[in-house]
Amino acid sequence: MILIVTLLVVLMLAAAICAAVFKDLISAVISGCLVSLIAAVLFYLLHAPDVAMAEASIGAALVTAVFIIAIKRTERYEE
Amino acid sequence: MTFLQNYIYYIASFGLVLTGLYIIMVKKNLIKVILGISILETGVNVFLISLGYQENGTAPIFSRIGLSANRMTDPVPQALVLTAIVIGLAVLALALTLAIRAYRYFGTLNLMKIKDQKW
Amino acid sequence: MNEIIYFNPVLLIAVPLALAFLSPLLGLISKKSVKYLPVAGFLANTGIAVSLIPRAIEQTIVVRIGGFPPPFCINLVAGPAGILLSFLIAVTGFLVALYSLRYINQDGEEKYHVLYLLLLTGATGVVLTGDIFNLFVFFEILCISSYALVAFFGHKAGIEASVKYLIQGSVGSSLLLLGIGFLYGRTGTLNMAGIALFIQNTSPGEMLIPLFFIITGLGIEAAVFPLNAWLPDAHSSAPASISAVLSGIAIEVGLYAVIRMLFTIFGVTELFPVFMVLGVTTLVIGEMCAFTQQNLKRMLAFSSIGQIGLILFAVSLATSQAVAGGIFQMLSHTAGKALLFLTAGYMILNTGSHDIESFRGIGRRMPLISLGFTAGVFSLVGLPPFMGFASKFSIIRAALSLGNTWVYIMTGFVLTATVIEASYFFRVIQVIYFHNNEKPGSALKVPASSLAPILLLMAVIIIIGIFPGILTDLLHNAAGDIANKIDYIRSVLG
Amino acid sequence: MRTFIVILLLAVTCLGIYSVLVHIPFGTGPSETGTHYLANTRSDTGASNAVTAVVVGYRGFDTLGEVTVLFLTAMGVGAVLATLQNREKRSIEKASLILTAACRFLFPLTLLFGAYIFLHGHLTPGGGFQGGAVIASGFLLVYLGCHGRRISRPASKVFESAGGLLFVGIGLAGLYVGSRFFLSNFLPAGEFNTLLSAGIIPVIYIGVGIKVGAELTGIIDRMMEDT
Repeated sequence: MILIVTLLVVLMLAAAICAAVFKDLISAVISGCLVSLIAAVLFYLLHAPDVAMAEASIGAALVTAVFIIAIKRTERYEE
Repeated sequence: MTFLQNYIYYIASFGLVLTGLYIIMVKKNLIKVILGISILETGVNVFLISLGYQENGTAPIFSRIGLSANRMTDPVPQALVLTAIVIGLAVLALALTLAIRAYRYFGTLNLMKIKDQKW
Repeated sequence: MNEIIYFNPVLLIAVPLALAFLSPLLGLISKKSVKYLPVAGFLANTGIAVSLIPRAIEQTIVVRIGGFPPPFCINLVAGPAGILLSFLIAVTGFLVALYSLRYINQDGEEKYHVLYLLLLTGATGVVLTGDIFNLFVFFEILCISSYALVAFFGHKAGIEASVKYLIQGSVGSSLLLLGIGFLYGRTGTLNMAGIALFIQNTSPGEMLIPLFFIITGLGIEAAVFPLNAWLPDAHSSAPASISAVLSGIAIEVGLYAVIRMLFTIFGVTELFPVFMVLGVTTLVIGEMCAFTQQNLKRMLAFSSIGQIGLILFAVSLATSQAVAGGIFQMLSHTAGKALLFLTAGYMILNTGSHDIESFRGIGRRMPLISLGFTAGVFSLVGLPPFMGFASKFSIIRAALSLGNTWVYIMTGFVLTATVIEASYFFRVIQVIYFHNNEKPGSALKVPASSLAPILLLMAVIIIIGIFPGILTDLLHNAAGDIANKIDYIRSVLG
Repeated sequence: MRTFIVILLLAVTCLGIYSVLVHIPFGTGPSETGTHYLANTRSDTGASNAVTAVVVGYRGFDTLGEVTVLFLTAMGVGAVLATLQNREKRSIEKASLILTAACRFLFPLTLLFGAYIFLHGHLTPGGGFQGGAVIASGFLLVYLGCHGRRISRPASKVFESAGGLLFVGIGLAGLYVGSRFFLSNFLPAGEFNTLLSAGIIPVIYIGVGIKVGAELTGIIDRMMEDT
């Protein structure tokens, strides 16, 4: 169990760092979405199903959608 | 192993908090900075949830008979995080709207160039 | 616990919220009518607050929301300080709402009025709540509505200011939430009295890091020195009526939250010298920056930073007299700065420029507005017989009565800053009255609904300046409420 | 140079955080407050989901504030975008028939699922926020898949108002009925673990669900306008 959690955490932090590094904002936002998704899984493992649901539907889905709408209306690549 | 068992969630949350702060302080692209705020908030949420965790416990829902209140995780941080997630979304939506407006005026998302006024 | 049901402090929050939620429906019927909601809401709030003042002085009113016993529910603590500030918010809110009835006229004005209503509801919530997470929620209401309102005019400067404000503000909120998480993990409760009780029984050094996070988070809104980079932009590019409440209410509510944390929750008397130095630094830097400004609204914004520094200085002296002086200074700053921003709004509307030089001879063209501006300046600088004199004087007297060399030096800085303040404000007065414009411009007609609040604020400043005694009792009760940690804990937890 | 200073700052933050965390052991279970809530949820509120009992019952005031935050943001997004002139025109490729049909088919199901989540908030994981978010994602689906379909603004305003007023109304009703506290639970608790239980909690969650759904949809609608 602890190994799975460790793996997830490593993946999550890697995704967060990717979000920081990527020059393509869409890729960065998708990495951010991955962070939220793994966070939702962690919430479930921490016995917080309510929060897991909220994080999955709000943090992963709607936040990403709002980001992508904004990127569509501005520009895609970081200078 | 016990170190991991004790600290893995804390490492996760503060890893996110530090990454978020790093993005906010170093990156110059407005949308990147907002993404940093989002990651920072996720980190804080993971920390709050890990506060009330109980080993071998259950979720705080009396869904069937025989679940004992003594073996449940703390519902309070969960309630707080529910609130915090929604507030985070609200701030993000407003921030991105402002980013759209700023892009319209300045033609760039670079925070160094969004600078008309000085101290 | 005798809760009289008809005028419960919770109504101060519930009534404006209900009105705000009603607004979309009302907007469907008639868009024009939405703008009367804030006026109605704050008029009701003023009434409720006035009726609560005598009871709050007698005994702190603790409202249990949901009816559960105190550490286990969210409770509002309406002590003298909380009620006094919510009264201040309601009155200022009413006057500024009246002013904006005609001042704001552009697309989407109904949104402006609802956002404005919620901004001050958030402020009321912050001063009344007794639960630290609830404080965070109301703080967010306050911050988010100010982000939106700063950008309301939709011009370039407003958007830029709002973006900066939002980034710093939301980092601050995250830090605040982190600090709240630390406190909850450590103390196992979110009730402010419960946390205070816990901290009383532990070593204060352990609580330094949560304190740091929470003060940083709140300090961004309170514009305490290194955290105030957003303020001049935001306050100068918002609509004048919003600048008035942001300067007059929002930052002071932030400061009130900081003070509550320092005194009631953490009780860190050892750290007060640090905050004294921070306060004086904020004051001196604010006034020096204001001195160099050519833009009137930016000058007023920097002067607000200076005033916040002065209040922080007064409060960190930590004697009951000094705290009372600090609260008095809050009141007089709110009245004075609101007056200045409201009058400046019409001066700017008339000349179409923010530049101080462009106000040449406006004293002839708009005598009443200029008179209001002058009264505000005299009060802020601290000339008798205006309100600012009484408040500044009580702070200086409290500082000197301590008899501490260090405090003497700091007081010297405060007086120097006041001189700087006077010099830049009088420069404006000079331009307004004594520099004549070659070709006289046209005078703008100021609608009565905007003129009335200006005259009322002027009257308040002068009346309280002449009779500061009418506030003495209330101020001392409020100071006692803030400074006395034990009473606070006892009144909440029984 | 800047990066170096930032990393130094972060390292200091890290140390500070570490010094706090050693005092907060992981996995020790609920705090004092949490234990009290868990032990009394059943008798106090009648909700079987303790998180719901805390969110709506014990800490209902926070939820009211939070709904206000969403309302505020929807207003703010509208206000910031209201003055946006010269909107850009872009040609958008029409979605394929399969996509449109699938969205039309999924949309009512998503709404139903959202409603299910907030109706059962007091029994199973989920509640007003999650349900509202699901409903909003249903609308998002339509916006993305079916080109040109938009919500009706007046209807969304009516829902916005109705949800919020339901919440505040119940709060104020609690002040004047029953035990005379704001947001007190004045409806009967009902039979534990059935749909009609927990007094005002499901009613408030219905209000919250409608409100959150309407606000989030409104935010998305305003942001996607003319794209």
